[in-house]
Amino acid sequence: MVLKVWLALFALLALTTTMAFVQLGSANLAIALAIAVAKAVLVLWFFMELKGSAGLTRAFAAAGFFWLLILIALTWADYSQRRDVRVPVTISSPRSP
Amino acid sequence: MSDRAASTEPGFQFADAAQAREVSTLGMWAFLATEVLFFGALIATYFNYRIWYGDELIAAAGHTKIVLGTINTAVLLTSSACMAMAVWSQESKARRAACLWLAATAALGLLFVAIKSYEYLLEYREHLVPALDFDGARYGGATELFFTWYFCATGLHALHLLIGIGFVLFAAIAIARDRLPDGLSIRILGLYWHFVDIVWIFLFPLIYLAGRNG
Amino acid sequence: MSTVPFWPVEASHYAAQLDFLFIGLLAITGFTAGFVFFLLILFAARYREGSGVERSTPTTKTWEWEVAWTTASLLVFVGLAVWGASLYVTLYNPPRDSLQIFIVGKQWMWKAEHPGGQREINALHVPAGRDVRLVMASQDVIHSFFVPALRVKQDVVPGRYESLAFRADRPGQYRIFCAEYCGTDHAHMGGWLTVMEPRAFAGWLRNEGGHGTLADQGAALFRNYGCSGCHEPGGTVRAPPLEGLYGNPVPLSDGRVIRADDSYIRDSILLPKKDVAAGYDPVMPSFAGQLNEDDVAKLVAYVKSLGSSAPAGASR
Amino acid sequence: MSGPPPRNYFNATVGIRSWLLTTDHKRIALLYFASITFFFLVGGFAATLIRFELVTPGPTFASPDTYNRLFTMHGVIMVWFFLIPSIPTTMGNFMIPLMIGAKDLAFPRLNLASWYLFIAGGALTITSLLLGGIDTGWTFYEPYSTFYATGYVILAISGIFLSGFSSILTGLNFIVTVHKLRAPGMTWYRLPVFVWSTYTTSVILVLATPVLAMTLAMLLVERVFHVGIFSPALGGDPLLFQHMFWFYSHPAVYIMILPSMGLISEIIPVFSRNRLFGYHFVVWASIAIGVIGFLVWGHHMFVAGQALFASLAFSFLSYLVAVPSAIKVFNWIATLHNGWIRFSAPMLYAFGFIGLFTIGGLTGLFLAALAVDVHVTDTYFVVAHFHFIMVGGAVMGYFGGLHYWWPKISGRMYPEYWARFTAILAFFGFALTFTPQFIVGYLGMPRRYQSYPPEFQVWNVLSSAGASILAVAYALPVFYLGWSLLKGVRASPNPWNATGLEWDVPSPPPPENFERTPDVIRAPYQYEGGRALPQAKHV
Repeated sequence: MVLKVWLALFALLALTTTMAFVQLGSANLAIALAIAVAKAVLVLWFFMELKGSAGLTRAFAAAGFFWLLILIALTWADYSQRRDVRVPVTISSPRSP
Repeated sequence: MSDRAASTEPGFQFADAAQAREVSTLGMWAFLATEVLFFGALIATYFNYRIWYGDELIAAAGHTKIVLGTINTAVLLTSSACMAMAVWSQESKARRAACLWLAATAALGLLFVAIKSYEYLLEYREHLVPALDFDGARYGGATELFFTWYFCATGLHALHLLIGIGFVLFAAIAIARDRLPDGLSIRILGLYWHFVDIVWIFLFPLIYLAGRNG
Repeated sequence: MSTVPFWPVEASHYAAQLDFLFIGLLAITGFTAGFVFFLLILFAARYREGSGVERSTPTTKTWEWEVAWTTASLLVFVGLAVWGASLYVTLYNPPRDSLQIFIVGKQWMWKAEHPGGQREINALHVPAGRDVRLVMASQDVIHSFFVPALRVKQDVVPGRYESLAFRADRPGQYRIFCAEYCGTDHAHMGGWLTVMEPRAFAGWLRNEGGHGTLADQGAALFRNYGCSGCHEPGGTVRAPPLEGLYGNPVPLSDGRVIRADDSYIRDSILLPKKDVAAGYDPVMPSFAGQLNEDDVAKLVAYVKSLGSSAPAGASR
Repeated sequence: MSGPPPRNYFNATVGIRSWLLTTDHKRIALLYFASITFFFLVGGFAATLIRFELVTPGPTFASPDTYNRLFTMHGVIMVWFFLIPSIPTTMGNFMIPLMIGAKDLAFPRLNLASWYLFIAGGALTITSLLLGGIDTGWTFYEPYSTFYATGYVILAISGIFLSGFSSILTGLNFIVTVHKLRAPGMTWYRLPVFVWSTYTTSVILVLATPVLAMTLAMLLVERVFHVGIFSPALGGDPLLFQHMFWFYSHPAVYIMILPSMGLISEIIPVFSRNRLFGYHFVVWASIAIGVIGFLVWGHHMFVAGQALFASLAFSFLSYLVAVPSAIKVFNWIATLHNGWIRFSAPMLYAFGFIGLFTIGGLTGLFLAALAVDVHVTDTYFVVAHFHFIMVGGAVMGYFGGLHYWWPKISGRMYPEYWARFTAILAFFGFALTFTPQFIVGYLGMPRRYQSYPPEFQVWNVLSSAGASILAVAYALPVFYLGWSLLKGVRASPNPWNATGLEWDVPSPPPPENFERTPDVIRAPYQYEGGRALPQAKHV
C-alpha cells in the first residue's frame, strides 16, 4: 500500500514539474497548487492514516487548513481591491489585477 | 517524587492503553494544526505579495534552482514513505525492520538538508542572500523581498526537519536497544515527519515552479 | 476655553452628519443598556432571597425568547452597519475639482505644500466651503492626519500616497493631531487648521508668496537630477516622452494597461522596474535614495504641468 | 479545627522540589496564580504611573520617552502576561479536571512545561523592562518597531514569543482533556458552561497564537538583519504586519473575555438558586464568538489604508460577532427571573461584570460603524471601550471566579463583608476611571499622548481620581485573601450548596481528585425550588 502511494506521489511530482514549463499565465499557479493539494491529501489520507481514524481526528486535521484559508481569503479581500479604489475619482487608475 | 502512589507513573490518568494512544494522537494532530498556521502565516505573506508583485515575484523565482528543488522534493517524499513503513513495521512488532526503515528516513532527511545547504551556497555565490551581500543593482524590483521570504520559509522548514531527524535517530536507537516501553508507538513521530513533508509539498510550487513561466 | 468642553465643535457639514449618526447610536445603545440595567435591578430586588414573592414554576421552553432577542439585535445591528457605511463611502469619492494640497508627515511634524508653492509646518490654511483633497506621504514611520473638528482621520503609510478629502464650512481655528503612535514626540506632532473665507485665503496665498509654483520647482529638479537628459526630445537614451502623459492610459511591457496617476509617476521615479512602459527596456535607475517625498511631489507636479487630459483645475 | 488537616494536594508532599517538578494540575494552577498576580501588580503599577502622568496637560513627572515606555510596558504585560493566561491557566487548570470528573489533564508534564515557558517568557520581558523597556506600543507597528525604535525590542519580542507557546500548550492540553477524559455519563450537553467557554478559548488559543508567533519572528528577522518583509523600503507592506498581527490580536480579546463569560454563567445560577436560562444558546453563543471572532480583525484598520471593499466586509462581520454577546447577556438576566438571589461577593462581581460588559459591548457597536470609527479610532474612546471589556469584564469576572472557588482552592472561606465592599468599590472606581475617557475620546484626544491640549484636563483628572480608587480596590483582595489562608474559617466541601462535580470532593481536594470516578447522571445547574440536585452520584 505504501509503495502504491509513493509511486502516485512521484507521478504527481513529475506532472507538476512538467506543467510548470508550459506557458499558461496565471493558471500555472492554480494548477501547481491543485497538484500540491492532491499530494498533500495523499500523504494525509494514507501515510498519516486519516483513512482509518475517527471523525474527530479528521476534524482536527481539517481545522488547521480551514483557518489558514480564512487568513488568506480575508487578506486577499484587502489586497486585491486596494490599489485603485484609494485614488480619488479625478485620476482613478483601474489597474487590472 | 511525590508519594501519590496511584498517580506518579505517567499515564495514570488514562483508563487504559488504548485511550492513551488516542489521546497522544489527538494531541499531536492539535499540535500540527498550530504548525499549519505557523507556516501558514508565511504562505499568506507570499500570496499577498503575489497579488501585488505578480510578475516581479515570478521573475525573482527564476533565480531558484529547479533541478535541485525537484530532487529534494523526491527525496522528502521517499523519506515520508520510509517513515510510513517504519511505523507499520514497528506496530506489527518487526523491531529490526522498523530500525532499518527509521535509519533510511533519517538518512534521506540528512540528504535533503545537504542538497538544501548546497543550494544555499550557490545562491550565496550569486549574491542572492539579502542580509549578507545582496546585489541590489543587478536584481531590481521585489527580488530582495522574495529572497527574504525564501530564506525565512526554507530556513524554518529545514530547522523543523533537523528536529525531526533528531527524534527519528533517538527512536531508532531506542527500538534497537529495545528500551522503548511496549505499547508506546512511534505513530506520532510519523505524523510529525509527514507534516514536515506536507509543508515542503506546498513550498515547492511557490518557490521553484512559479519561476518557470515568467 | 473656560467652560469644560463636552461636545466637539462641528466645523463641516460632514461633522454634523456624523454627530447625528453618533447620537442615533447613543440613543439605541442607551435604550438597550437602560433596558438591561432596569431588568437587572428589578429582578435583583424582586427575587432576592428574603422576599416572599410567588415564584411560578420556571419556564422550560426558552427558545421563543431566544429567537426574539437574537433577531431583534441582528436587525438593529445590520441597520447600524448600513448607516455607518453609507456615511463612510461619501468620504471616498470627493468631487473632481477639489483643491489639492500635498502633505508630508515626518517624524514629529506635518509639512504642507500648496500648489502655488506656499509652505507651512505644523499648520494648514484652507478656504471655507471648498472641497480640499490632501495627498499625503510619510517619510519614515506611519503617522495619521487627524482633525477632530472635521471628524476625519487618515493613516499615512510610508511608501504609498494616501488621500483625505474634506470640506470645511465654518471659518475658525481647529486642532490637528497625529493619531498613530510615531515615536518620542508623537504628542507634539500637531498644529492648527485655519479655515478662512475664500477672499481672505486668496490674500493669505498672495502675501505668503512662496518660491514659485510646485511645478516650477519640479522643473528645476527635473533638470539637475538629469531626467531631462533622457525624457526630453533629442535625449541621449530612448525614454518614454512625458508630455500629455498625465491621466492617460499607459500600455506596460507585460501587457497591462494602467492610467498614469500620482502613484504611477511616484513609483516610476522610486521603483522604476515595477511598471515598465511598453516598448522600452528597464534601464532607468532608481532615485529612491536621493529624492525625499517633497522633491518627488514637485516632480509629479511638473509632469502634470506638461499637459494632461484631466481638467486643469487640479494644479493651477 | 480538630486534629491535623486531612491529606490534600497541598500537604501531600512537601519541599520546593515537589512544587517545581509537580505534574498535579492543581499545583500548576497555583504556580500560575502566583506568577500572574505578580505580573498583574507590575502592569497595574505602570497604569497608576500613566494616570498620574496624565493629571496635567504638560509633563508631570515623566519625559515623553519614559511615558512611551510606561504605556508600552502596561500594554505588553497586561495583555500577554495577565489577561490571556489569567483564567484558563489558574481556574481552568484547577477546575476543569474536577468539573469533568478526571484525575488530571491529558498531558500533565506538558502542563508543567507550559508554566516554565511562561516563566521564561516573563523573565525575558521583565529583563527588557529593567534594561530600559521598549517604546513601540504593545502593537509593535512595523516601520517604527523595526527601524526606529531604540528600546530592547528583540528581548521583549522573544519573551512574548515564549509566552505564546506556553498558551498554545495550555490550549492544546484543555482541548484533548475535554474531548477524551470526561467521566462516564458526562456528555457534551452536561458539561458546565465554564468548561465549554474554556474549551472554546483553547481552540482560539491554538489556532490564533501561531500566526502571532510567526509575525513576531518575521519582525525579529527584520530588526536583526535590517532586511524587510514588511518594510516599505523594499516594497514590502506595513499593513501586512497589521493584518497578521490583528488576525491574532482580535481573537486574543475573545480569549480574554470568554473564560470570564464562563465564570459568570457558573456564578449566576448558584447565587440565584435557579436553572441557567437557555443553556444550549449560551453554549452555542460561546462557540459562535470563537468562530466569528476570527473574521473581524479588519475593524482595527479602517483608517490604516485598507481597501474600501475589505472595510465594508469587516464592518458588517463585526456587527455579526456582537449578536452572540447580546444573547449571553439576555440569558444571564433571564436566569435571575424566578430566583432566590443572594448578594454574596461573587454575585456582586457578576452584576458588576454584566453592567460594565454591556456598556463595553455596546460601545463596540460605535466602533464597528465605519464613519464613527474614522473619528474615534486611536482616541481615548477606543481606550475606554477595550478597558470596559477587559478590565470591567474580564478582570471583574476573574475576581468573581476567584472568590467563588476560593473555598475549594484554599480550603478556607474569605471574609464576606470585606469582599463585598471591595466588589462595590471596584465597580464605582472603574466607572469613574473610564467613563470620562469616552467623553474626552469623542472630543478627539488621541491615545498614547504624554501631553495633551489643556481643554481636556478636567476629564483626565477625573479619570486619574477613579484610577486611584480602582488601585485600592485591586490591592484589597491581596490582603484579605492572604489573611483568609491563615485565619479564615475552614470551608466545607460545598459552601455554596452548588451542583457541580467539583463540589463533591473535599476542599482542598486530594491529589487524585476523586476516589472513584464519578458517574454523572444529570445536567449542571439543576435547582428545583432553590434545592440543588448534584450532578453525579458516587457509587
